[in-house]
Amino acid sequence: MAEQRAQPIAVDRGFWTVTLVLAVLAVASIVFWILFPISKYLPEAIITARQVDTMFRFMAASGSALYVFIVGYLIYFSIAFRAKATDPPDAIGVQIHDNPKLEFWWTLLPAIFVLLLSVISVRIWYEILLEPENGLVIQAIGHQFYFSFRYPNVNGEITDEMHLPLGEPVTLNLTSADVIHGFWVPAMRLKNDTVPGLVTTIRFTPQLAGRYEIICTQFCGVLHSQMHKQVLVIEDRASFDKWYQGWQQRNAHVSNALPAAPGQAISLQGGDAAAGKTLFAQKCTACHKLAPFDQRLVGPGLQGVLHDPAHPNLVNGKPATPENVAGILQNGFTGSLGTMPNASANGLSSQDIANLVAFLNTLKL
Amino acid sequence: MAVASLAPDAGEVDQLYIETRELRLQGFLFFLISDCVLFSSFIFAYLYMRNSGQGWPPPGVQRLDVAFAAWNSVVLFGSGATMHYALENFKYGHFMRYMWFLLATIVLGVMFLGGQAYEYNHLIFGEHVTWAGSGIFGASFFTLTGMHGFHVFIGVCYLTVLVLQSAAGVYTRGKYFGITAGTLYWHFVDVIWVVLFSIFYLL
Amino acid sequence: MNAAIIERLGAVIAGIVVAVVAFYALYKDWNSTGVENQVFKLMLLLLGIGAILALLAGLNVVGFAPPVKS
Amino acid sequence: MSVAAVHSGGIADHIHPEPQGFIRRYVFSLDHKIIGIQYLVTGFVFFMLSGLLAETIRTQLLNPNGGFVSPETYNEVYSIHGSAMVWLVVIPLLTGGFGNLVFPVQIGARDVAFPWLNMLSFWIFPVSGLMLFSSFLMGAPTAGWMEYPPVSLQGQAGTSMWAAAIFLVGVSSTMTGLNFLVTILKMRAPGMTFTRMPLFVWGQFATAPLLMIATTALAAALAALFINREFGVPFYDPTKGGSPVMWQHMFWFYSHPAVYIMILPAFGIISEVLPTFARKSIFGYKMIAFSSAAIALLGFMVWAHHMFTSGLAPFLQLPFMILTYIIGVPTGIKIFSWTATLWGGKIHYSTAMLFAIGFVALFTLGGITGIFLAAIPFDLHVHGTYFIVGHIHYVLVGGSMMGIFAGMYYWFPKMSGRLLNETLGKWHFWLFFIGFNGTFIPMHWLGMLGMPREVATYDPQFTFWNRFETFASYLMTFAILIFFVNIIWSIRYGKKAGANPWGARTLEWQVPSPPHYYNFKHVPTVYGLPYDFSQPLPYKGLEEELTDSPPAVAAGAH
Repeated sequence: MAEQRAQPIAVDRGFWTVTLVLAVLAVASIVFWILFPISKYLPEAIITARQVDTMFRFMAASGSALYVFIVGYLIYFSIAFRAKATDPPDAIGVQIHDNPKLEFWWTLLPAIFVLLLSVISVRIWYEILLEPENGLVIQAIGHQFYFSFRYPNVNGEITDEMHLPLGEPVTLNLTSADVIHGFWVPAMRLKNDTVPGLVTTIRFTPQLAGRYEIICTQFCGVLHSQMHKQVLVIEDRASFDKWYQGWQQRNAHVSNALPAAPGQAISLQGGDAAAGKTLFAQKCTACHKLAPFDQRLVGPGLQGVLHDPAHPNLVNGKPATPENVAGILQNGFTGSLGTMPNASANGLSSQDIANLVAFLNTLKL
Repeated sequence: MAVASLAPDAGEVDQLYIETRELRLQGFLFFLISDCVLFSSFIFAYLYMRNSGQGWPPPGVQRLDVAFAAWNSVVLFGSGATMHYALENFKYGHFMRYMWFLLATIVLGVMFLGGQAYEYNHLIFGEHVTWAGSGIFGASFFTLTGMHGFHVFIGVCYLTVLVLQSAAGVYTRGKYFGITAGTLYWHFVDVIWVVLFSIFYLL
Repeated sequence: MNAAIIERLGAVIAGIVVAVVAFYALYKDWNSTGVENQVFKLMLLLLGIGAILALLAGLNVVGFAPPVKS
Repeated sequence: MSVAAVHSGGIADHIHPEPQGFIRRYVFSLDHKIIGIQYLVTGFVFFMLSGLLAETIRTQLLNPNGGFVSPETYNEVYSIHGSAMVWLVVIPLLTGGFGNLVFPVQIGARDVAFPWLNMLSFWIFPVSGLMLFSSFLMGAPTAGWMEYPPVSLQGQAGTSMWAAAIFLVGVSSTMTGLNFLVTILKMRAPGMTFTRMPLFVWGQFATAPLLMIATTALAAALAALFINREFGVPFYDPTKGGSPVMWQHMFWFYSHPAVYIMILPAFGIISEVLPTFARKSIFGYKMIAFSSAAIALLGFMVWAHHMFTSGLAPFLQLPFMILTYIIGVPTGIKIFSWTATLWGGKIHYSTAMLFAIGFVALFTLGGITGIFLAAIPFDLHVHGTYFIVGHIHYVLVGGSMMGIFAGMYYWFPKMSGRLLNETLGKWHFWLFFIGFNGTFIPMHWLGMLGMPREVATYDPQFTFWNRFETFASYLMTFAILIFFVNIIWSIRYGKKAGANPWGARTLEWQVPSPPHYYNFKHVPTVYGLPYDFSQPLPYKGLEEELTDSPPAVAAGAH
């Protein structure tokens, strides 16, 4: 190609004019994000929600200022340096390979910004983490496809909405009975997954009364999109207490034992066969008949399961002993017939398992 | 006849072979790296599960007895040493010694596989530890050692092919990348076993 | 004399042999060049370490030995 | 053997005869250019199928209660849409497709290092694609492209098929990465040092190790998922001691680098297109090249930023947040350099250039929202919402797909000998650009206001914007139809291109379109960077390429 080095282009007045315009636009966008009334669209229901919004304002303001400059220059250069009809067809641009000074600054400034951003986000994150630990301790449990709640001194799980008193710190322990769910309250800007076999904790203090959505954000099965619940933050302490005591009375006779976790040691001592019989009618008869082995519903008939010479082994191949039956009740089993849910899915505590095994042991062929 | 083929090439530098060998060597090393990542992922999975939750070994599983595994490991490590000397002897033109070392490697490899089969037999039927039925212990132990055993099996097949090819005179003193690759692979399989032996039996 | 002791004895004796051979080979190869030889050296080193581990396991220094049955 | 010994030249002097017969030439071809075109054709077929799935998703979301398909089908549709777009469209198009097609010529090689392996990698890809789509027949996976257990353990039979298909396509990627890496390391033309490689080659060079290493980790995760589902081995099953969070670690250890697999080659394409049409040297060559390597390296250290809500210990999350911020720096350097490249140019607005500029604008937005998501306090709010959906589409459609379109308009003449129609191309660009922004911008505020992702039905308060998005997405689909019409029309009737229609300066444009089977009659010697338009071309030994003379070295029998 011919030697046709074009003259270097000076940073001219057009450039500075455009820079000025972009600077004005960038400032305008920063002001926009500072003034934008986020809480008008989504209430800030807890104290730290405001911090998250501040974080967002900061990032949105700096991000849009940066974006204004990049896209602004992109458009300006695209127009100013387009090949014109008057240019010869083989005209070339100014061959600038690099500019160490410029490159140094546009590496250093983002690096400094990253440092600043790190400091800000760590600070705000610690404010979220360091919410007070004392206060109301609630456990939220994800199920397919609803959330339920355990309150101190209330037996069993509350499957209605979650109520919280205004201004009192809350420690929310999240776990799941089946698959991973996401526990998200948009108005609180808080979320954590409910993971089976794991307890994760979030803490917050409600600062605004109202009714807010709890939404599942982690795909959990076919009805995931309908997995909603509500949380009601109540300003009036008396009406919260009323609701709380109402549940205490309503659930007074519900068993409060936690389901047996996998791996937890289970004592079969003191199994109550009579209680096991009641429990069997509640929990097992959907899939199992009290009839000989070959009378199936979903699973086999369980009459004489521990005393059947024709079937000395259980479905998992282990000998039919009380301990192994308890193992299946505790851990469940998946085989060709389908899935026998485990204790946490069936809501069986270790005492329940002992009772059931005692009951099954009484059944003779 | 096979010995005759070990005579050096007729003085000429075969540029094409040199460059092709370079490519293959590089490619083979990269293959080993990605295979190593495969093992590392499962090892990570094992260590992660081991450290999350219920303590180790999980309820209902005995710790593994090291006695037989130590012997079996030494068998495999010994095969690494014989393979090393197989390659060395080939490089210096001692064809028959090379063949004997190669055969010894294969025998040791097969012995290791037999030992693994014995170990599996003992675990599954003696102690009722199975792949699917013994929780995360069975899952990680049988998956990792099974994967390794499969690699050893492939290696034994490869070395057998090497024996046949060498007998047919495929490799010469100037061109023996197949043997180098076999040695690399076999060493790799050995070294993976060092790690697996340590994390399953010693840790 | 039960099987476990024979296995351990085998592991110790063979472990010594393999470790010595591996480190001797490493020593002989120390100055070799080329990518594959660097890899070989690394592998021989690990091999020697593995043999020593197996040897220590045979000596009951590391690893687990169940209480002798019967 | 004896032929090779006669002339003691190496691979560069070793020309294989072009195989005759349709099957050997175009089906089971060993030629990297044909394999590249095969990847492109297959990838675009899968792109059309995934696009149909995308429109099913958007049509379902016209109404808050859905109603277009059942929730079960909807879940299957978006899962396969995501999986197919990632593994069957973007990754194969950018690595197998453009990578194969262009970079061996750009480094002055006659072929990739292992042509047979290359052919094998390609043929695994359509097979695994068919497997993935066939999972619809047995009940497709429903848990999204991430398939988190335990819900994926409950999934239908097709979930195992999904795992097998992705495993296979992963094997194909791994082999491609290995092949490319060896090719770039060992087969560059004389004088083609690392700092003289075109930036597209740098993109592939940074991508190849990611393909090779990260994909293997995914293979392990998928194998474990398959084993867990089919044989009940409890890797991920929490009721038997397994850990569902472990899947997330293994999956994201692959899938975060995968994000860079999907964008680094596109960066490379943009870095080729911008200087060519601005008639100007790329600004800051070294910084762009090295920042690719830096991004690839950092990409391995940030996977847990996808797991801020999964219950990790806070002190473990902190480094992942800060490292993710740091990735913004090399990415920013690239964006600034591209913008500066336009300064003082003589910009010609071909469609490829429009897509390249559009890429910079859209990808920057995706990058900025990526920094938002790295901030843990904000991520705790928007994780798992439509904000993420918006972000990922800005990066992967506004980024990778725009890069792919730019590459198609740029290199189509090289593969076919004909130019794509520019009028249709400009319609394609503008409709796509408008439709794209209309589809994905509202997702950001929808997510912030409370719309979770992967939902078949949604809160009626979001109806307006969802309808808006759906109609915009129809516009985008229409634009893509124009693109396909353009390709089919131009293969037949397009303007003849000649060797170098764009006046570009990298090596692939100095040989005929399409190039010979053996790429170069003589392998050229390289003297410098290709990008300075004021200098003569930095190659020697190319004089005969555009003449009719036969290659100097007789075809060797082999």
